[in-house]
Amino acid sequence: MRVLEGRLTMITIVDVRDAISRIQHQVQQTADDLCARDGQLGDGDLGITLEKAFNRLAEIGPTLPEDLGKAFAAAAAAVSKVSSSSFGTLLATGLLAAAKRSIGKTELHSTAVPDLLRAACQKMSERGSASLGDKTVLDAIDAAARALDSHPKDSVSAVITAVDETLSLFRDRQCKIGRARIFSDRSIGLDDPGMVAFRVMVGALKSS
Amino acid sequence: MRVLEGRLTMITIVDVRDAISRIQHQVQQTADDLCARDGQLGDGDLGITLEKAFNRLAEIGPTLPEDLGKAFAAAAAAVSKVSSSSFGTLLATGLLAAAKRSIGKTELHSTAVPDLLRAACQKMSERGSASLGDKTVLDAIDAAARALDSHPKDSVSAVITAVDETLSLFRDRQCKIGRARIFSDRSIGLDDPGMVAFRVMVGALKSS
Amino acid sequence: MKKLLNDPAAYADETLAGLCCAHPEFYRLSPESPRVVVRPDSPVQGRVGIVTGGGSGHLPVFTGYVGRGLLNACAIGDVFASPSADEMAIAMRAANGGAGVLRLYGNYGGDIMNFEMAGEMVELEDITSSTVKVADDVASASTAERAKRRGVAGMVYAFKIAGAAAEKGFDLDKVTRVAQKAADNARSIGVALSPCIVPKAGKPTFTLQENEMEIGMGIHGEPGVRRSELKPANVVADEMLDAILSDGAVKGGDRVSVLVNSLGATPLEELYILFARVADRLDKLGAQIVMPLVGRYATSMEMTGASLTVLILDPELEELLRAPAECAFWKVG
Amino acid sequence: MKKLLNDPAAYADETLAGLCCAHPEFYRLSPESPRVVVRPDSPVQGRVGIVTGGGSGHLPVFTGYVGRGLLNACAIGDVFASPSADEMAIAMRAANGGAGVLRLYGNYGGDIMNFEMAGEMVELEDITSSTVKVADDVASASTAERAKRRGVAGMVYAFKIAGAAAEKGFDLDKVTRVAQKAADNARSIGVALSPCIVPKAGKPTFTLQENEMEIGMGIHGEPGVRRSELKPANVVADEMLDAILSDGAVKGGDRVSVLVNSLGATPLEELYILFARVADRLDKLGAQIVMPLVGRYATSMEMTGASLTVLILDPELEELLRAPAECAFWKVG
Ligand SMILES: Nc1ncnc2c1ncn2[C@@H]1O[C@H](COP(=O)(O)OP(=O)(O)O)[C@@H](O)[C@H]1O
Ligand SMILES: Nc1ncnc2c1ncn2[C@@H]1O[C@H](COP(=O)(O)OP(=O)(O)O)[C@@H](O)[C@H]1O
Ligand SMILES: [Mg+2]
Ligand SMILES: [Mg+2]
Ligand SMILES: [Mg+2]
Ligand SMILES: [Mg+2]
Repeated sequence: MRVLEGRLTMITIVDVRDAISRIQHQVQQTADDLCARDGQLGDGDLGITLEKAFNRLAEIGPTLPEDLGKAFAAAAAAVSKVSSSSFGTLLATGLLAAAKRSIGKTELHSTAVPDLLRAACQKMSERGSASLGDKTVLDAIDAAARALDSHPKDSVSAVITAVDETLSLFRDRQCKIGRARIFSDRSIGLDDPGMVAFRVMVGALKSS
Repeated sequence: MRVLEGRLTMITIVDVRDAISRIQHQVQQTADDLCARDGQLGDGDLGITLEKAFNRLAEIGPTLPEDLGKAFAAAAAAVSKVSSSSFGTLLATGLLAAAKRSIGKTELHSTAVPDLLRAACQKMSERGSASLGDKTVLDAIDAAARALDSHPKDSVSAVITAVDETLSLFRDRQCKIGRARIFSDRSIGLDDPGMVAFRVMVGALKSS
Repeated sequence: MKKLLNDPAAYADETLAGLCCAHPEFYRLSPESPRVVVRPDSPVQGRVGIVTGGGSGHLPVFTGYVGRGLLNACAIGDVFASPSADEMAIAMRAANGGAGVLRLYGNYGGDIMNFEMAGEMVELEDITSSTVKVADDVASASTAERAKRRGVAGMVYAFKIAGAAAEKGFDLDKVTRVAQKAADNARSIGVALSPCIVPKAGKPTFTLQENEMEIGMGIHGEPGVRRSELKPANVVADEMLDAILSDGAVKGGDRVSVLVNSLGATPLEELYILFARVADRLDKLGAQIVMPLVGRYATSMEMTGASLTVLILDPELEELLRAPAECAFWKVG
Repeated sequence: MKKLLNDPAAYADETLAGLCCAHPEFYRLSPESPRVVVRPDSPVQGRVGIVTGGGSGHLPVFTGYVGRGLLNACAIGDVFASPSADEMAIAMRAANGGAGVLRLYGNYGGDIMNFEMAGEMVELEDITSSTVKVADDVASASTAERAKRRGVAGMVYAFKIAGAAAEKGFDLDKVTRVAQKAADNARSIGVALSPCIVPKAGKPTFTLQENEMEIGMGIHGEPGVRRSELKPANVVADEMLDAILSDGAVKGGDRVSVLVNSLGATPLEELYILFARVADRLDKLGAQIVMPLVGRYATSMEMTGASLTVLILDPELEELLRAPAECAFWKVG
């Protein structure tokens, strides 16, 4: 992907649309796996949630306005319409946080991405009453932001490595939040499905 | 038993009390078997019904009045109080029919017994909307009445033989009435539990 | 299928005690029997009394429908067993306000024998009574043999209509007539998916395979008309409605009430799925649904399944159906 | 445990369509979403609106309690799943009569996130709102961590009391305050005997052995506090009541309401057996039971089991509890 690979550049709505369609494509391949992972700890709908969210985003992609703030807000509204499961609502929450920081801008410098991720992560943490360290998607997002800080040039690969490390780091810990909390013992040894979902999303951004 | 064996005689309340206590005794031995038989075709309560009825009758036995009509009526009321299953209600119905024919009498000639049985059988048939031939206790009572007509002197033995023959006669037929009707196919090869109950009652009257 | 109870032998008594303790405004135990439940204001002098009776295990049927504009008194037997004639007579006495008593109950052998016996008992005390037996289960006998049918959920309509008639001050003949008309105009059929446990027996009343259902099964597990694999709700609704309509046609312009009833475990969600289909079908026939009932009105404890009742109305029945009534389980008006 | 349905994916939609078709006097589907049910007379200008939301599969909770003196609107998710923020926002708009909207719902992560998001959405449209989360399940967290508890059957009391407060014309602050008081004063605990099937999953939510029960199990099968052999009803009632009383003592002279609730399959008969014991125990404590509720008020489809809720009253709560209210499943006054 042009934006996040090997060079610092400006992000526009074209890049957002491209990212959406890449992720939508990848999510279709992995939905079953995500459902199965979620099924071991929760209600097994995570793959469906992502599919619904990105199918809808792909639908509205061409209509997204150039103003990135408005585009992220429209994306947030679209996601919150088709999904009510935690991951979908958190995704919408994160998009809304990013929207607030981007309003009026048609371009974003790629070095601004870590800040957007942190803003999203912050708002998602408030919404879901989860903290970093609770073994949720938040830990993966935070790791991604930190990787981008230190590797602004080789960004996608750095993010992928960082998320993979985070998955390993948390694998043997207990889930402390969400549906998985009630099976917290069972969650030891299993990856948090939300982190895996985030890994799928960033993986989709790497040029094949 | 004095009354029904080997001679024609007068029946008084003493004989009725004696009959009650003999039957009560016998019913206690056979209640489980009767329940099991009823359980194959119905709700499995026939033994309990008989136990409750005759325990109650045995309790009030000493207080039964000399007037046989009043005594039978009191017995009917007692049975209808402790039992609501078909057999109990029919027993009460039969006793009430016998009561109507005996009112004002303190003695009954043993040759009047077949008529009492027929009157009871008639009223029971009306109450339960069953006919002779439907494979119910009615067929056993009717057979008993006929046996007494032809063997007024060796009455108990004759009745026992007649009831046993009736059981054999109906064994391979279908029950046409009551709870057993709905399992009428299953009833082929099985004795009607109500007939068996009557067999237990008359069996108890034979001197040991 | 597991049960919350103390002593299986005390199931009916403890249930009734709890019922009367929870709702003293509706239910009072007779001082003469713990198996007879009476409306606190019964008998109402000069009004026809309505009594019913039957086995435990069908709440709100039977005793739940004791209430204003409904029944005056009810005799209750053990689970799925008739009450005794003696208890029925106590209920009849408690319902007698001098204008006669209607015995209104389901068409079951044991109940009939005992209610007839009870009638003979109270006759001696100068209580006039009449009888209407509800025989609404179209699965249990052919149209030609209607009178042999079992009484199922349709009796709820008969209770409501007879109760309203008594409340209006109709005389015994008239109350009996409208109750009989309600009973005649009600047709029901059930489908069972899984059985219940009679406490004293401790084992299921019947068995069905994991993917089986039985159309027409009786509320005590009496055999139905057809066992098949479990079908989609719309097909089940159609099969039930077709059985009812082929027994008594509903025409365009008819006004009907419909009861979609759970046998116990089947949840409201599924009743509404069934209802939607039935309403759609009746709508296509041009019939108008009046005061539909969806819920647990006549159950078999924790049995899984549902029944459908269609009551064909005329102006008289509709007015009585809509008249105010109140018990712990059903309030109208 | 078998289900009468058509397409598992359509379970919630078909249920809601049937519900609104059966009871148009109480429930209307929003023109904007088949997952939002609105009272036909809502919004009432100048009155506080009450909205709730939550998963399907709990009827009458949630949407069944839309009605006069109860809720204005409800957003409904798939079985056991939160509705979307979008649907909640639609419900909030439909409830808004200009005097603000109370979001009154059970304490579940998904519902919280979506209701907060919905609140942010409608804030932009100048709709003021407040939140009360019902967290009454004493089995789900210790007294010290009350706020983490799940919301179960106690929410029925909160709906009733908040609805009565809105109906009386209280302002948003006051409605919120009494709703919070009702939520704080309600304590519940459940016992599960057998699971239910979520249609899309097609398999039971949990497994219990034939002779096992689990005290404190959640309404979606969340783990409870203790699994043991099935005990007599009185022991079960005692264990539930003890858990509640040890969290919030009931003293002589207290007035309380009590809800003995079936999780679905457990029949009324058994609820009354439990009620009799609870009533006896509270009586011995010298507490007075007011307006007891026994029935299926908050279910998990065909789950077997029961829950007990005790609501400690004060004069304000008692008056609001007794105020008239009407929906298809509950009529007061
Ligand atoms: N409160 C929360 N805060 C942060 N992340 C959460 C929270 N709840 C769930 N998640 C994340 O979402 C993932 C599950 O998403 P999803 O399947 O949509 O949840 P559910 O179906 O239980 O609502 C979890 O693996 C976790 O990463
Ligand atoms: N309607 C009837 N007419 C005559 N006899 C009947 C009738 N119904 C039942 N019986 C007799 O009673 C016996 C069953 O008695 P019981 O167990 O008391 O019946 P239930 O428990 O089904 O009411 C049957 O075997 C039959 O002999
Ligand atoms: Mg999930
Ligand atoms: Mg989910
Ligand atoms: Mg029997
Ligand atoms: Mg019986």
